[in-house]
Amino acid sequence: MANATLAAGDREAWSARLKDLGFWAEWAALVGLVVLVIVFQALNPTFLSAGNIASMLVAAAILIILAVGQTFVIATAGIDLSIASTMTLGAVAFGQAYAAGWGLPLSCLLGIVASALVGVANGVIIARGKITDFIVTLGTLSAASGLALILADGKPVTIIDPVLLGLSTGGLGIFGWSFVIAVVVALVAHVMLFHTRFGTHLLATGGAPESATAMGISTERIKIAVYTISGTLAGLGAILLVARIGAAEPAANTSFLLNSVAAVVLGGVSLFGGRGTIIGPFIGAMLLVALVNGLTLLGVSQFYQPLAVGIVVVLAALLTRFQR
Amino acid sequence: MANATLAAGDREAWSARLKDLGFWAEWAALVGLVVLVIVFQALNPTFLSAGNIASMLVAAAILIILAVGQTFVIATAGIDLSIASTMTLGAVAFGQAYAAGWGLPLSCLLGIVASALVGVANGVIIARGKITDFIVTLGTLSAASGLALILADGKPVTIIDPVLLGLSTGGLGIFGWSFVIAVVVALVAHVMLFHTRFGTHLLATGGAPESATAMGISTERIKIAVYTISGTLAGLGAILLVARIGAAEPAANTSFLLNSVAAVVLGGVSLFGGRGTIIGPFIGAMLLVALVNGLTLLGVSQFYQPLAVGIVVVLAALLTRFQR
Amino acid sequence: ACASGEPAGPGVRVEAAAAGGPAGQPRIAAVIKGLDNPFFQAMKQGIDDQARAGGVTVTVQAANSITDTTGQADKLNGLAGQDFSCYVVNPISGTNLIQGLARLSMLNKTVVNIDSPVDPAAAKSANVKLATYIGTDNVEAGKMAGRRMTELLPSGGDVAVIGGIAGDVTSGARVQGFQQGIGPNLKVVQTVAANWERQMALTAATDVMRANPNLVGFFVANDDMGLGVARAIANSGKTGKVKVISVDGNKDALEAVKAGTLDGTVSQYPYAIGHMGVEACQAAAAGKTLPPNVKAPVEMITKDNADQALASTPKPFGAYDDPFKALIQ
Amino acid sequence: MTARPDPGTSTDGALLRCENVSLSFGNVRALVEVSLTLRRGEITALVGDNGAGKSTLVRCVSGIHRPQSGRIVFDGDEIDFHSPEDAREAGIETVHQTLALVEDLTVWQNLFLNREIVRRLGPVALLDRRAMQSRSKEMVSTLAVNVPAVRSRVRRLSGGQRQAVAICRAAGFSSKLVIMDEPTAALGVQETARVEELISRMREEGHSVLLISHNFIQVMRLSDQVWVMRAGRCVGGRRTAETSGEEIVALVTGAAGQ
Amino acid sequence: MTARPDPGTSTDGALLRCENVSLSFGNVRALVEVSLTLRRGEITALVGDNGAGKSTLVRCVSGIHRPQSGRIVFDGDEIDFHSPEDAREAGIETVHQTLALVEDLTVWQNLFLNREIVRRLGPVALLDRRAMQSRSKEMVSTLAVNVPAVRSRVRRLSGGQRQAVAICRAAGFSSKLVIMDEPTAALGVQETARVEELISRMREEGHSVLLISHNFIQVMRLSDQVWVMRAGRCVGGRRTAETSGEEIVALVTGAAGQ
Ligand SMILES: Nc1ncnc2c1ncn2[C@@H]1O[C@H](COP(=O)(O)OP(=O)(O)OP(=O)(O)O)[C@@H](O)[C@H]1O
Ligand SMILES: Nc1ncnc2c1ncn2[C@@H]1O[C@H](COP(=O)(O)OP(=O)(O)OP(=O)(O)O)[C@@H](O)[C@H]1O
Ligand SMILES: [Mg+2]
Ligand SMILES: [Mg+2]
Repeated sequence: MANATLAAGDREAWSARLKDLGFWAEWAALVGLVVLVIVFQALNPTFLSAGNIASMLVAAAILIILAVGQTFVIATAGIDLSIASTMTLGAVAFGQAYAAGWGLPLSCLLGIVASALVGVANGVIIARGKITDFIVTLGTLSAASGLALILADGKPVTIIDPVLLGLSTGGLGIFGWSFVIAVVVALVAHVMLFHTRFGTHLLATGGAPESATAMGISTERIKIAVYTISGTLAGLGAILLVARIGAAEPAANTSFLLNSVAAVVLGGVSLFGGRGTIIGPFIGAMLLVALVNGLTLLGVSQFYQPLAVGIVVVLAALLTRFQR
Repeated sequence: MANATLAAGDREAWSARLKDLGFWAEWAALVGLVVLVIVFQALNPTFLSAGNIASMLVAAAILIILAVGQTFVIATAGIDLSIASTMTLGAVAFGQAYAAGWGLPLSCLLGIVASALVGVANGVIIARGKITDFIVTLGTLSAASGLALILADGKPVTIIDPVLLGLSTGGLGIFGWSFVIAVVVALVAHVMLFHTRFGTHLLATGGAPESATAMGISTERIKIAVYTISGTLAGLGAILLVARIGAAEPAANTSFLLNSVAAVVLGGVSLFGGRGTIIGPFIGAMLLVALVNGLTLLGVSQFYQPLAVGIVVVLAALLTRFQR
Repeated sequence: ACASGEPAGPGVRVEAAAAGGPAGQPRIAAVIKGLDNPFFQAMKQGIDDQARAGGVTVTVQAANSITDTTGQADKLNGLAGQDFSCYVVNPISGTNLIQGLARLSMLNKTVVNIDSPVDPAAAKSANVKLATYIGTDNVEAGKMAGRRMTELLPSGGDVAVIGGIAGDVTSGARVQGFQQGIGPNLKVVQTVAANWERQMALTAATDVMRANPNLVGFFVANDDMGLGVARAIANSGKTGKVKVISVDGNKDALEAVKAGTLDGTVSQYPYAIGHMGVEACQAAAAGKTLPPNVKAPVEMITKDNADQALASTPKPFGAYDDPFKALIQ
Repeated sequence: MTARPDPGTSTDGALLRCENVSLSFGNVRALVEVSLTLRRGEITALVGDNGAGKSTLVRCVSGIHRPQSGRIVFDGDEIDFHSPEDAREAGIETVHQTLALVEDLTVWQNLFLNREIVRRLGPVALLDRRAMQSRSKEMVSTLAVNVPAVRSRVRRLSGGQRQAVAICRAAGFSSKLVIMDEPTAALGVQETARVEELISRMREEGHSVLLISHNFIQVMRLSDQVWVMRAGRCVGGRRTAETSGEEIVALVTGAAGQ
Repeated sequence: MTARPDPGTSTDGALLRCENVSLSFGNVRALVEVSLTLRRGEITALVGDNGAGKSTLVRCVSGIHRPQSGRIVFDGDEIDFHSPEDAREAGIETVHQTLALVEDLTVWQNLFLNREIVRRLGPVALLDRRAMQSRSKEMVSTLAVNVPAVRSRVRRLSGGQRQAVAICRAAGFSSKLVIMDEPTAALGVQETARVEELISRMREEGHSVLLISHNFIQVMRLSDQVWVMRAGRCVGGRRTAETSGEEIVALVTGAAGQ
């Protein structure tokens, strides 16, 4: 009885939700993604072929991992502008270690540690120095790419390793290993954000830092932690990047920076902090990748692609208008 | 008598101010600039030569103008990520019109109007659509560069015009014309921000949008206005850019985006809106330009420059730590 | 030495021992495009090596990136105020350095233009005097790649082009040349911009192959992206079926050509360009008249000559014409 | 301040009349067919539990929300404010419960927000900072005990000082109706006494006041008429002279009917 | 709740003792050599004008500010809290004037902020959402009249509802001292009555309470001891039983000496 009533209540709640524009807004990225998929599939049937899906998923993996890191930072009302250069530095550190014969596991570790250290530096300067996130990470953006250039002496290192090659080409059915890793990262991040004390404290820090402090939460520690997480994930991204292109390069990777933030915001996470999901940015990243993939498949001219990307981003964001 | 007391009071107030760390923090960019100038001059005496000062001022002009536009936007708690691409679009529009024989004045006008229209679009979508500034201007960043590519068919237009050449090379003593224009823009912006109703309403909109609304201020109109101003200034920047490099190119100019924001933040303007100065971002822009110029003069290797820029930016920001 | 193409500036005789420096010992400043790319690093190496060999001092500055037009202008202006007698410049666009160059010409400094040419019309109107131009023709490099592609694919088919940043001049010239160079059997079905990034090129090439299953070849505007495209081809199991030719001749690319993952690269020799740039300064300082237009060597590297190329990299393996060598002897 | 408004402009003495005003936020029915009237030159009190809908009603009258149904008649005309600007133009000043101050602006900038005094210099209108500052000093000193400097930012003021600034702002401009949403909630005894004095003085000068308060002693002391809200409905109105604190409490808690 | 604390742990009955505590913000001397004591198991009131420094003193005791000079002795030990965390560990819960709620979190998340109930799964500790939600429902229903849903975000609550949540949080965890900075300022009559009941009940259960209020009737009704602050100084203390409202008002306004 009681159960039946509950279920009926649930059903009602759902149908009310579906009528509520706010509900659609929370899922703007998903709605956008579905619309895109339908449009592209109608225009070019290879879009939803297994092969194309597989390559989209692999292409999305690095962006998803960076977007997850960025989500943690943005949920505390910060922003990590250095995320792409940190990845570059991690890749170069990894490449140099590998070239120096450290072996794969140690080199991977070094790459992740190097990136994590940049994250720690960001966090410590922001939290202890009480400087705006924007300017600190802008500084480390520059510093990390400088370090990467110095370490690599400006030259790419080609890395041919069967394990890495397997990582970038093998997988479970259409799910490449790197996508599988990204999914695992997202799952862990989701649990951290919504099912641990750390996650609650993080959202409190982002939403109302003074209230959080008054309740005894160390907002400094939280800040340091989120930047460390972001740096570490950039390091993981670095390894996937090296695996993907088979080389460690001191290139700027600027597109990853703006795309990681775009994925987070498209995913419905407020830049003012205090709110956030992991699934949103996940789908946001997929949306951005699917968009470029679809436009390329359709043979849209290179000059028209930026215009199309811009319009789709604004349209998807229009959906979030009805949020809250 | 009364006057004397007042003067004494003033003097006391000043000496108290000088002892107050907060005072130095407000002027972090200036302190940073002075320190940089002393260091560079000590290491290389050509740094303060008339010729070098002149070329620094000219180099700073475009950045100053963009930073002023960015300041208006940031003071309303927004951000204009499209400012550099809007400039590109303005430059291309200008170039196409000039190449089509419209003559200099009309072409200039077209360039400014094209940029201003992007600003209006930003403002309208943000204000009426109630979408986050970040994502809208990210979208127009992409859309404006796409439009620029399409308009220009991906090719630069070389523009050789004696007036433009004079603009970029002539001037009043060591103050090149473009720097003079930047100073005028900054002065007008200062008066607008602090001595008009518009300026007060703008700061109120940035600081507490709900309070501003309750007091009958149309925050929508303010938002549209600041983005239009930012776009128009990007158009002015476009003309100076074309004058400087002698061509209208559909290139991305990404460094201008991050530098414009960095100048504003170094100038002590809070990214959370509601507070701001014009002189701060002005000096912030000069700081960034002097930094790169000095490093070049000292012959610091290309690889070490990003590292040095990053470190100086963070150090200068450390000073703002003591603000408020 | 100099046959084809309009020189950017007339071969002016520069007064020996221009401002500063003892006669015959120029102080050289070089402004090049960007050091995050091996191409320009090789150029810098050429400059440094020749400077060391000739016992002259040289300061090398580069733009932040290959698109940083105003930043490069600022750097040249920073150096222009100083006591150098000879400036070697590699402008990002045809006109972005005009202002600084006009100032240098006013001061009667020697200006050596390398790699990318200064726009002749702009130079004329701003009274810029260039001592000489040393460089490779990117259109020509594209043509060589096009001809090679036609050789590799005698039966023709669809090919795609992966360019640098949309609207980039160098990329545009190489692509234009490629289109002129290919025979009537080959058809360019798609052109994609990959921002000079290997990762983006990989993704783009994967997508393009999906959209055009019958694709038989890629022309890629530089080696770094070329290696990404080669990777994409390997990933989709089409090695050998889809040909890739890129431009630059970096060490990694040469090795890839040797290994067969890359089907060819048009090697431009930035090392030689930088090297000759310094020689030109030395010659000018010695009061010699410089040839107005010097063509740097370009070679099509295939599996056959990859070993040779690798052995001598970053220098060209074949003999090439260096008119300055005689002048400073 | 302004001249005493002529009470004869409309047939009855009503300055403001709400008729069946309703407003919901999603599932929350904040206002349910609320009807009440305010007479000219009187102090009208509005009481009710937390969450009863008092502030929401105020926000409808002052142009922040628009009612989903029902009509509001002010000074004889049916009003349909699209923004708080319209309400201020029509002569309604409000002290919101949230105070509606801008923390980063100074006291004087807040006092003159959207009412700035300007000097015209040809086509441009520049702020007359001096005039506004000296007027602000006068305004604040009538009300506050620990007078805050008019040039300090509101961020630096204590809770009570802020409330004083917000009240000054509403009282300082000639208007037909001043709405005060819990104006003395955070105030000390002395400040409360001064605010009450100010409210009485405003009535004497012919302004009408709508006062929201949880302090029934204050309500009984100051008001001419009391309206009671409960759970979004207006459950009754009494002339203050004809009722007692107990009756009002009974209405608020639902122990008595209309 | 907790067992009645043993009143004999320190020689006198003092639970909290401030000795010459001073604190300035720039030129503003918010606290000037404030000395006062709080006895165990009593309700102590702190009154004073707006800007007198009451909230600042509270923030010193609850670890948000550190006094620039003077010392604070709590439960027999001199304390030097570096953070609010330390104060909560030591057994001091505070209802701040600003409420210290996180608007974007739900009611139950706010109630258990930094006191979360977790289930251990090997090395990881996961939140026990159900337990927290059901406990929250109990806590809130004791206090609020229009009970807010514990799963709704605080952003949606009315001013009074928020205050109720903040009070629940402070009362809900066993502590030696509960500080309440104007807990009933925004509350309705019924809610105020419930909070006063709660405060009395806490005293009965052996908790000590520091109550800041501008409502002198409330102060006289509830407290055992009153301390008065004026312009940053503590100008006097009285046993409530031995004083009158008039004397307190005289102390607050400065009409009487210590
Ligand atoms: N913007 C909003 N969105 C959703 N619900 C709202 C909003 N504003 C108010 N409410 C709800 O409407 C109801 C009435 O709120 P209101 O603020 O009008 O109460 P009130 O009578 O002023 O209470 P208080 O005395 O506590 O200030 C409350 O249940 C509140 O939660
Ligand atoms: N962070 C701060 N920076 C500067 N001044 C402050 C700060 N906090 C408080 N003050 C000043 O210290 C003084 C005491 O403030 P406090 O908030 O303690 O007063 P209060 O007694 O709690 O007043 P109220 O009854 O209005 O809440 C006031 O003059 C206030 O302006
Ligand atoms: Mg209310
Ligand atoms: Mg207080």
